[in-house]
Amino acid sequence: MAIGTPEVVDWVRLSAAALEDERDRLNRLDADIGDGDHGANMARGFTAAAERLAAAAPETPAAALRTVGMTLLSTVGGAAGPLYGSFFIGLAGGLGDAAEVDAATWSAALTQAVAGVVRRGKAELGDKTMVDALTPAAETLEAAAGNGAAFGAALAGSAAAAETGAEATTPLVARKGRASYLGERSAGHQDPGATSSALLLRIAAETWGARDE
Amino acid sequence: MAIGTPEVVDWVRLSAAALEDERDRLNRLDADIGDGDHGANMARGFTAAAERLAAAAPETPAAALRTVGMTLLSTVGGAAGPLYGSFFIGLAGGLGDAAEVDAATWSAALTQAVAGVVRRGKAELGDKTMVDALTPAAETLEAAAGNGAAFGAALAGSAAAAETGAEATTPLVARKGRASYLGERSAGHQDPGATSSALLLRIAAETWGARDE
Amino acid sequence: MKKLINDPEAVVREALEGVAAAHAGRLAVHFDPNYITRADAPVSGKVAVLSGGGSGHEPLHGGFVGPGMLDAAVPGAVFTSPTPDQVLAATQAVDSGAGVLHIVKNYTGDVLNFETAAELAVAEGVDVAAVVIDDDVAVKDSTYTAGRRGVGATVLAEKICGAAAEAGRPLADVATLCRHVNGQARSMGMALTSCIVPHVGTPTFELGEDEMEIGIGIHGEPGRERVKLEPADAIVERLLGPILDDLPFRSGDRVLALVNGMGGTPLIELYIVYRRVAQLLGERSIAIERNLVGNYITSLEMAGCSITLLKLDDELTQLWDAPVNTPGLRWGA
Amino acid sequence: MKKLINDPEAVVREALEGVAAAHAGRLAVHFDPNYITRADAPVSGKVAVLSGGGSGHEPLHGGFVGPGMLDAAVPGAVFTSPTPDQVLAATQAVDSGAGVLHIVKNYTGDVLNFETAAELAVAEGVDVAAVVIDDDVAVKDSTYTAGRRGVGATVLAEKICGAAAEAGRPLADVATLCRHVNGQARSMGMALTSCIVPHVGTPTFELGEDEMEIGIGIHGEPGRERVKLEPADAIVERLLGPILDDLPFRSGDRVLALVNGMGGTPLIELYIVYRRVAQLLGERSIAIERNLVGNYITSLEMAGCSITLLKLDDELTQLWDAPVNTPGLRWGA
Ligand SMILES: Nc1ncnc2c1ncn2[C@@H]1O[C@H](COP(=O)(O)OP(=O)(O)O)[C@@H](O)[C@H]1O
Ligand SMILES: Nc1ncnc2c1ncn2[C@@H]1O[C@H](COP(=O)(O)OP(=O)(O)O)[C@@H](O)[C@H]1O
Ligand SMILES: [Mg+2]
Ligand SMILES: [Mg+2]
Ligand SMILES: [Mg+2]
Ligand SMILES: [Mg+2]
Repeated sequence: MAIGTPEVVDWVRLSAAALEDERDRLNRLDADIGDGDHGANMARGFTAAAERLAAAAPETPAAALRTVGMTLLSTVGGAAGPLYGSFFIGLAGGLGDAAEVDAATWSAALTQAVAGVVRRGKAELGDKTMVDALTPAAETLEAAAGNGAAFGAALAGSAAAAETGAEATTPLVARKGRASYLGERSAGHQDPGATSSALLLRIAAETWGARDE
Repeated sequence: MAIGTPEVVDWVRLSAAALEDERDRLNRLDADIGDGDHGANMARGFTAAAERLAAAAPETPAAALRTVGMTLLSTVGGAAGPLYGSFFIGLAGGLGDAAEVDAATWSAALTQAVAGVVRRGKAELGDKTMVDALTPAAETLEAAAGNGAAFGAALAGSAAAAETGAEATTPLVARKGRASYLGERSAGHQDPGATSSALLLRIAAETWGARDE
Repeated sequence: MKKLINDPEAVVREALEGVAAAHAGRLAVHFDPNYITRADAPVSGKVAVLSGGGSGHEPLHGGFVGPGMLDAAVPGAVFTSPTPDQVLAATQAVDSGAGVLHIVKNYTGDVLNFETAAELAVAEGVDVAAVVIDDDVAVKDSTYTAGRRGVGATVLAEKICGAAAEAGRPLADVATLCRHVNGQARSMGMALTSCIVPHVGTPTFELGEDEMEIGIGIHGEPGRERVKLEPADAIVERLLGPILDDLPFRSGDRVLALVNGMGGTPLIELYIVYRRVAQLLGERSIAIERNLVGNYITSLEMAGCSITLLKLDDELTQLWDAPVNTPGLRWGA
Repeated sequence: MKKLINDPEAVVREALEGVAAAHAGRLAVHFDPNYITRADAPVSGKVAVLSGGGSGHEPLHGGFVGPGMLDAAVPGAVFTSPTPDQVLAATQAVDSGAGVLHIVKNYTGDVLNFETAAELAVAEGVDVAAVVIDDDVAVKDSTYTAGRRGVGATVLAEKICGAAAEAGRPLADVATLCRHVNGQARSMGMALTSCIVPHVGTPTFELGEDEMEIGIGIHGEPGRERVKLEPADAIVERLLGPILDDLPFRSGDRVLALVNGMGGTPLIELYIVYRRVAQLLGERSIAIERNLVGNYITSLEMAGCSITLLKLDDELTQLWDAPVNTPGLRWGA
């Protein structure tokens, strides 16, 4: 499999479409324990990022991902904007000037990206945030890459881990972000940011995994 | 029949009670074409006037009526306050220092009182105001007194004329007061001030007429 | 009814107690009869400017008491004009011998109560001049009716006459100026929602979720017409058209534009309204030399807005710019 | 949804256009990225004070730009923090070389976006200090959570830091002062009704006709508890109790009391609230030396109020009294 710049652009484009589809569901999740805008924020940001990538073709995967990060930073606002901004800028940093992405480089990039989110947001595992989806995803990918798994399979495992992590936020009491103002009242609802993170990783697995057959 | 100060006080006391009973109806009439406070305004004013008369017994009918006028002036507010204030001060002026009231003195006083209302409010007959009840009442009383009718019967005729006048305001388009802002939309509603005027004159006929048997 | 009140009958009294507590030192609040004066009233040698009317329009009038604007405000019950004894007492309290201007909004109740008070004050030896404000173009004008209501121009007249009085101008002169302001000003308002009079407890009128009332008064009196909800830009056109046509305002005129909130409308919306006012006047080459955007003459919690235009000349502009120091309007001090 | 708007997506932009039209000469409004600065920015040699956050809280922050208060305000979408590129551009626009203070309300989004902007600004050679305001006692404080929200103290910090900057104090000093103001201020709010975010179109929360929400945030975030409607006096006790206990405020303290409307509450009600605040503080021998009653940090058309107390000392009082000349707060100028 060869994941190059066009495949990265595909990922962002298909993520934008998926986020537009899921806009209302994410808004509703956020309305339960936040301010109801997470779907709108994400859809706006990714649509802008996809448009920017379509307009100016970047040279490397990292350049594409940096453009996404900068676009999210300047279009999303709220908590998710700087966090997903850090995430994509972290991915770009992890990939350096590589022309192609494989399981090992992507695993390293993902680990670096998640570290960037944690550095920025200071959330720990179990705080009921996107970190609860991203951290297990990065760990699963790292293990799979270490075991020499195929990239497609590794991505699928990573996406599944993110989904499990997102679902596991439901019973938690939020300790970071807007949901934390609710205290105990935040328990019983799935975190919207963890949900959108799992969605992004699922799209990556689907988009890039197909190439891997 | 002898209508002296106690009977004047009775009139005011019973009017206050009747206005409290009719508060909501008058408010509703005023809500249709004004601001919905005429019942509250009148009840507040007459209750205050009755209390003041109960507290300090005035010497003459005119003194009692002047107290009523001054009390209405300082407690009713709105359009009705100064108009009914003028009305009662006019009644007092018309009676002078007479110790007793008969059909002739009352007719003269009523005519003077209505003139005071017209001077203050500048409404003409047919403008859809209290003048539409008061003017026919004064005219009917004057005719009856001129014909030597018994005071009780004269009062009853005057009250009936006021009621007819009040009812006749319904189709009119208001040209004075708050209802005039409605223009054509004011037609089809009975004027609250004309209604309260008719009520006051009805109570006078009932209170004093009973004495006249 | 959802309100931050205790007893519906005590709203005015308790709010006045709040005003007294908040502005002690600047304002003196007198109870029974109720009125508010400048703490330093009467100001020696100065004509006093007094206004009043029903409560529920705050900051009008009490919030405009202070140097450069009103010497006294006389609050009635909610939406009910004050009584003559209140107006008389306030008039006497602020008269320094130079006389008192009564600025009266054109509602029968206000006019009659102020008239009565003025007669009593004159009998007590106070020089009183009264000017009636009637700037609301939503109401057809006619000498056979009660005429137009007084709305937004009241705020402008209070400011400008307050400045003239502060400058030492005599009573007749300040009264003439007040009539001039009224003559050069036109207003019109609209409502998205009704207000609720506290002692009534239910909305004064019912509007559908997709309806608005155009040409509304400041007491929830019905307006010119009830129409379907429209975008802000279209609403501005509905209000501004009759205003411009009435005076009329013409190309080359200089104006003061007041975009006023009815009490329940957030500031962000008033700026959207102002944006369109500025665009439309710009298209007509009418220059907005001064403006005011905010809640100045309100109807309790009613959502909606009104627009007032005052044609300016150098004298009016200069008086508008003069220092004013009140809780509701302040600059240069 | 009944609002004086055109397009829900254009609310912020059109309101900014209205601000630009209304305050040309005093304020400069920049679009794409959106921010507002003093017309005369950067002011040579002066520390610049900048704040920002989601729109819908007007007059906060844009209405507080001007001499003696903010040099710049950065408005995000309604209830959404601005993005780093906006904050960066505004920071660079107002920096005279003396550095820029960022006053940030404690919401994760605001904190993260301002942090990112500050890093970028520092990389561009601008000296930036950021202070996070977190005065809302309705939220339990903890180092393990996002902590308390920033509410009414923001207005006070902007005024006081603006005065200090105007007086020529250096950045570190103004930042320390800002932290001091935040440390000495406590707030709590309540809502009678929900607000409606324009692009959502439905109320953020549903409250029964006989219910109110205590401890609400300024974005319609749920509060501490939902209880039955009560008289204003009881509501004041519910808000003031936690505020007083938290600092705590004690007998003999001098305070500034801010009674703030949420946007849809008429002024007459805010004075009824202030009345009770004054009574309760009087009973505890806490002296209200300064006060502010009105709509200063709002939540669109939400009905309700918040109370903020700031413990004063001579320095804070003097800085509070210093001249300020902004659309939303003005005195001495
Ligand atoms: N400190 C944090 N660290 C990591 N993620 C966070 C943090 N705070 C919030 N989030 C994530 O952001 C999501 C909310 O994003 P969004 O609704 O777009 O922003 P806002 O809360 O400003 O409206 C939450 O569901 C959570 O997953
Ligand atoms: N100019 C006037 N002359 C005579 N009566 C008038 C005039 N204006 C109003 N009224 C009477 O006053 C009544 C309204 O009184 P009220 O509701 O108490 O005062 P307001 O209109 O100030 O609320 C009207 O129904 C009408 O009969
Ligand atoms: Mg959100
Ligand atoms: Mg009435
Ligand atoms: Mg009335
Ligand atoms: Mg948000």
